[in-house]
Amino acid sequence: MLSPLMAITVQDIGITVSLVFILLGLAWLAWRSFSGKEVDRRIIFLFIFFSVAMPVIFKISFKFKATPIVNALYEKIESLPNNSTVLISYDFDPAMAPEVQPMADALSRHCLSRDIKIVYMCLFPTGQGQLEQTFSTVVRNEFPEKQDGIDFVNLGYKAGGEGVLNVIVTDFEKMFPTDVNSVPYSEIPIFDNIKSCKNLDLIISIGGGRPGIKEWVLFVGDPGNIPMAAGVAAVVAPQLYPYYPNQILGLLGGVKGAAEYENRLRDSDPKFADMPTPATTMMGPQTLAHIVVMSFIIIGNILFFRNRKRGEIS
Amino acid sequence: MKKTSMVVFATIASLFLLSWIVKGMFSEGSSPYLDGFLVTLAAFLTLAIMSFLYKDNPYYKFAEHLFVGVSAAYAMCLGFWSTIVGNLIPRLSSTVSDFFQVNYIEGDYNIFFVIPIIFGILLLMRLSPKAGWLSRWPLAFIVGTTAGLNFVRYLRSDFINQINSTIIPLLIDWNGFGDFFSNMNFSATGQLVMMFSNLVIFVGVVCGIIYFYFSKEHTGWFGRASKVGIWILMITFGASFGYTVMGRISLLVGRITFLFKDWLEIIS
Amino acid sequence: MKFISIYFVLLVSLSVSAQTNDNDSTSLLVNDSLTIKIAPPTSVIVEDYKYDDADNLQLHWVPSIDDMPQDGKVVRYRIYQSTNNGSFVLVDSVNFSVNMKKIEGLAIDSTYQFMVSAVSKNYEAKSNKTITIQTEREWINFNLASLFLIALLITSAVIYFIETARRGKELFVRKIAGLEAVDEAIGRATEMGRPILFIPGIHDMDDVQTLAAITILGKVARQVADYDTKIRMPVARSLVMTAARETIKTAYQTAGRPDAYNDDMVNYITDEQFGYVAAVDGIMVREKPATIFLLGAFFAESLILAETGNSVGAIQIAGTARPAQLPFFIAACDFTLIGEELFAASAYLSGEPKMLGSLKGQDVGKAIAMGVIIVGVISITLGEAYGIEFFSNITSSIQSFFTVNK
Amino acid sequence: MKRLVPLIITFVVGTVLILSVFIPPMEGLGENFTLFFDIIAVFAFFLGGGNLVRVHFQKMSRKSDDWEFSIVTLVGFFVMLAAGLFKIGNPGDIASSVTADGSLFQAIYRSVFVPLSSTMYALLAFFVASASYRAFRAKNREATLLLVAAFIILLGSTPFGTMLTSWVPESWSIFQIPNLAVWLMSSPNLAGQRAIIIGIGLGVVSISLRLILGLERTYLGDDNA
Repeated sequence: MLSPLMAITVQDIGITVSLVFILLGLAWLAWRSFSGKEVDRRIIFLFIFFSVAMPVIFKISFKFKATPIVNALYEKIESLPNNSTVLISYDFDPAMAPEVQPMADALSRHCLSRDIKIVYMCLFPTGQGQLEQTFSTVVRNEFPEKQDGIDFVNLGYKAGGEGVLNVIVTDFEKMFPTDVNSVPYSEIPIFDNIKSCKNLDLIISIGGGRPGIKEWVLFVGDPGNIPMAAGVAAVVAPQLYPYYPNQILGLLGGVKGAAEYENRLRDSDPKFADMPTPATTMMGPQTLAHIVVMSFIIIGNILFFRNRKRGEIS
Repeated sequence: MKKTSMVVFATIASLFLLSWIVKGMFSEGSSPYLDGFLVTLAAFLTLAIMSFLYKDNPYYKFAEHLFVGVSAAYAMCLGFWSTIVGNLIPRLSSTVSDFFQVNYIEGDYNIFFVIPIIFGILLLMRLSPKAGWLSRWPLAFIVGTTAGLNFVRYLRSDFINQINSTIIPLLIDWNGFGDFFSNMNFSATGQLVMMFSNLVIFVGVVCGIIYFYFSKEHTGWFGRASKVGIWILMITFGASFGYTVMGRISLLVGRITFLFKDWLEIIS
Repeated sequence: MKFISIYFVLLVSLSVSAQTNDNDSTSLLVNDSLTIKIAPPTSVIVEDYKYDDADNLQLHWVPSIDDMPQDGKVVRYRIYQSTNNGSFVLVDSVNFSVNMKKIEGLAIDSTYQFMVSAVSKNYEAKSNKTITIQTEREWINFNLASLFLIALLITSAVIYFIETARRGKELFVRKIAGLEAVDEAIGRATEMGRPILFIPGIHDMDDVQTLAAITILGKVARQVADYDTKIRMPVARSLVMTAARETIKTAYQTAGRPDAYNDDMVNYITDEQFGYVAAVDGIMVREKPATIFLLGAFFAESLILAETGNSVGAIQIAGTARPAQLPFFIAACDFTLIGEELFAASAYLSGEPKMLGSLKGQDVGKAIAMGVIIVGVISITLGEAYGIEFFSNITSSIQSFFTVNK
Repeated sequence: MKRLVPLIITFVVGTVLILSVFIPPMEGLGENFTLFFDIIAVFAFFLGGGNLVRVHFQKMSRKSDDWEFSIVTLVGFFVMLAAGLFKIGNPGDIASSVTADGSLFQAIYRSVFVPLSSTMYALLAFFVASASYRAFRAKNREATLLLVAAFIILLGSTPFGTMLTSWVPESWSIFQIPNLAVWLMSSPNLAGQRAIIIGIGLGVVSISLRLILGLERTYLGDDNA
């Protein structure tokens, strides 16, 4: 009897406390700015820290509906017959990981649960470290029955960026004579029918820097006419829209794109009901921080226009 | 001044030492004190970088310098194992391949793989003040490769394909004006909005290019088009701006989650 | 006899396929009543794959008449290959309703023959054998003819204009708004008696943006030398320091006051991104420059620098070609050179033929882009909305010319 | 000699790579050149490491500002290098992945590299916030347009955007903020980005051309260097 009530109360208290704190803080800031006093930058830093930290502690979260560009990738993976092969490239470093690691995990989970085989690789040296993360949390943990070399394979990192891509678009083995554990290419069952990227059913690049999705489109997707999709850090997402939908069929942009994908996946099948949804969890603090940033812009601009008006009068 | 910094140092050191011991005592696993140390170290480094927000200080400098060293070595190691051991050695020598337990790749042209080694070593000549000019050869190779690769790819993906993707109809599902006006609505998936979107894309791309067109003075109709171009660009940058804010905040959420979850274990 | 051998081949190939990764072939010919009989694919044709280095063949077939997506009788098609009249071996399988396959990784000196079978859950129906064929090598990839033509066109335009500029012909470049603000900004610093801060980004001299920044520095330094304004330039790379010192020194010499120059105007801080930012922030707060130039390659630091500059009340002129950083400059600075404007500005100021020439050559490309888009959009609109065949033809020829796939 | 050889190398390599796209029998040559490039790229990492060591030893020997911190850099560098090259603590043998779980290399990666690099970028969240309060002003029409677009995108990515405009009827649904945000991204943003991409694309094409033809030589530095 008591436990659901408790749960609701803790959440409610959390939301209330956070909102009150943020509102009071903004009010104080506005009052102080309008009375013409400098606000030290460090106070603003502290304020933004708490506005993010409180919802992290109290776990405020929201639901998200998938936008068309996210849904397109979901539908593409749904439409692939099982036994298809998808390549997921980890083109990011730990700095981008909070945004894109949830996408990589959700996509891996989606593919493996549909018996789609995955070839993993990375164009960032740090991608290999991040790949290890997905292996320990998703691949080996949730799909213990999947076998290395048959259901998935880890090719690891190669240096060269676009140079790597230019080779694998016509020949995988030339670039990757072995997988990351030194198993020769010819002994990996996944590659029985795969000679180059052109034999893949879909390529997904997860990243946000250079080399990344743009290089994939230029060096692999377009020349080889291979379906491409991407999950990217928010900073670069707007720059990739010109490639949609002809050159990239779907795009997850930033933690919001990841949250949309997680929600789409969770709603699609009860077996995903308990899956971890790190991106959705992050959207709570994200939302409050956005409100703070927007309020800052409003306060700053009101101040600006008031001062300008005064300047004109005097 | 010296004394305060000593006190600060002592406080910080003892706090993190305490954290290590507590984490070690309560964590489960085969080597609790090692795990405890690693998490404490990560937390210390996180806070050391964040201390830059207060002001530039020795802890921040320590963390930053450590980062520079570690990241250079990380890239070197991965490059060595993946490319030198993975791609180069198997094409050069079967004995060395055996040592690293990689399969030797037979091939008629393997001898040519001494070229990248020679160029690689020449590149390292840059470290020597006298033979530094030799590093221009591999540099020329790198520049030549990127230029050759980029030339065709950019032309295809960023020029030709973009033009092709912009050839879109301005009238969609068109059955004459009567039909259009009688079914007109502002639904996000409606005919009017779709047509307007295509119009914006068409006008936006053309005017945007006009803004970046430098061979004609921006006056008259050309000037007006370029004005429209700059507006479209501003909306574009606004969208970028919004997304960047979103991205940066996510990274902070990631770090704060680490501090509260993995280190302090306030949340699960 | 022949019949028996085919049967044998079939058995062998089935046992091969049982080992490979499709898991639906084990219970063949077991239970007649449950067997899902299907017709084989027909008209299997093999031909040379066009424009390759003799390593591929193209296979087409008409799907089995039982291949209907609704009932799912046909599960997949299997492709068998015989090399140099050897036995047929399973080489690949594709999903139902697929009717072609590129066979890759073949050799130029061998002969090949193929067979395609339709597979149901427990039955396999084989087509006839194809003709025996060899691969062919083509020397030019005609699929990419339009890509080649466009490349040639733009290449010649760039080279032509560079040559024209070299011969001393004046090439027109439009006025760029940010550049006009430069004079005003320097004037302001002179009036206020406060220094000018010039920040050339954090990349080295191998970045075109840094080069452009140094070119613009040349102009700024000329005026600074004329008005005797103070200039401060912290840099993040030692090569940039050398180049910048050279540039400012030359400017002072041209202005006839070489003695007024000293090396301390430009100083190297550190290569480290945030270390550099911290130091520049410090300079801004301490010296309160009247004018700040932020030109070159900027990354995450763009916003920190622009914000601090704004808070000390400086006029800021910014410019970068990095789209992700432009929003911060536009919102926080007074004038911003957007993307290519930075290069145009430096070409305009330097008057170097290679820069002016390429700018012109690129403009030719832009003119082509605009022209094709306008004609294409009008023709596709009229063609689709009113079904006018003339316009549909124009559209399809433009689209086929601008479709470049391998 | 100092200039001619590099110019010839650039010309040959660049031309071969362009031609290998159009001439199928040259594909293999193009691939091999790219593979060479990838291997040289690793030497560039070695060069980066070597440079780092040189610069920081110089700093220490000259006792320049903050030279003590150079020790930190060098210790970090050599420890990580040893951990990676000798696969210290790696549960597998010499053939196993360098980033295998349990190795010292991966441990340093997780508890030193990851926190440092991700916190570095997380700092930007603070600066974005303070800049939005102190610097992002609607100074002119352009900046106003930019801020309004940014505002809609930000609002559209929060549930408040949905709440604020959920009363808008379906036949006017484009004016619901989430839909408006999606529309902004996929129409004006797409158009603007495409114009930029076409411009930059042409820029890359022309600079590549200049490099291959040897018209652009700045990257070679000056003759005395």
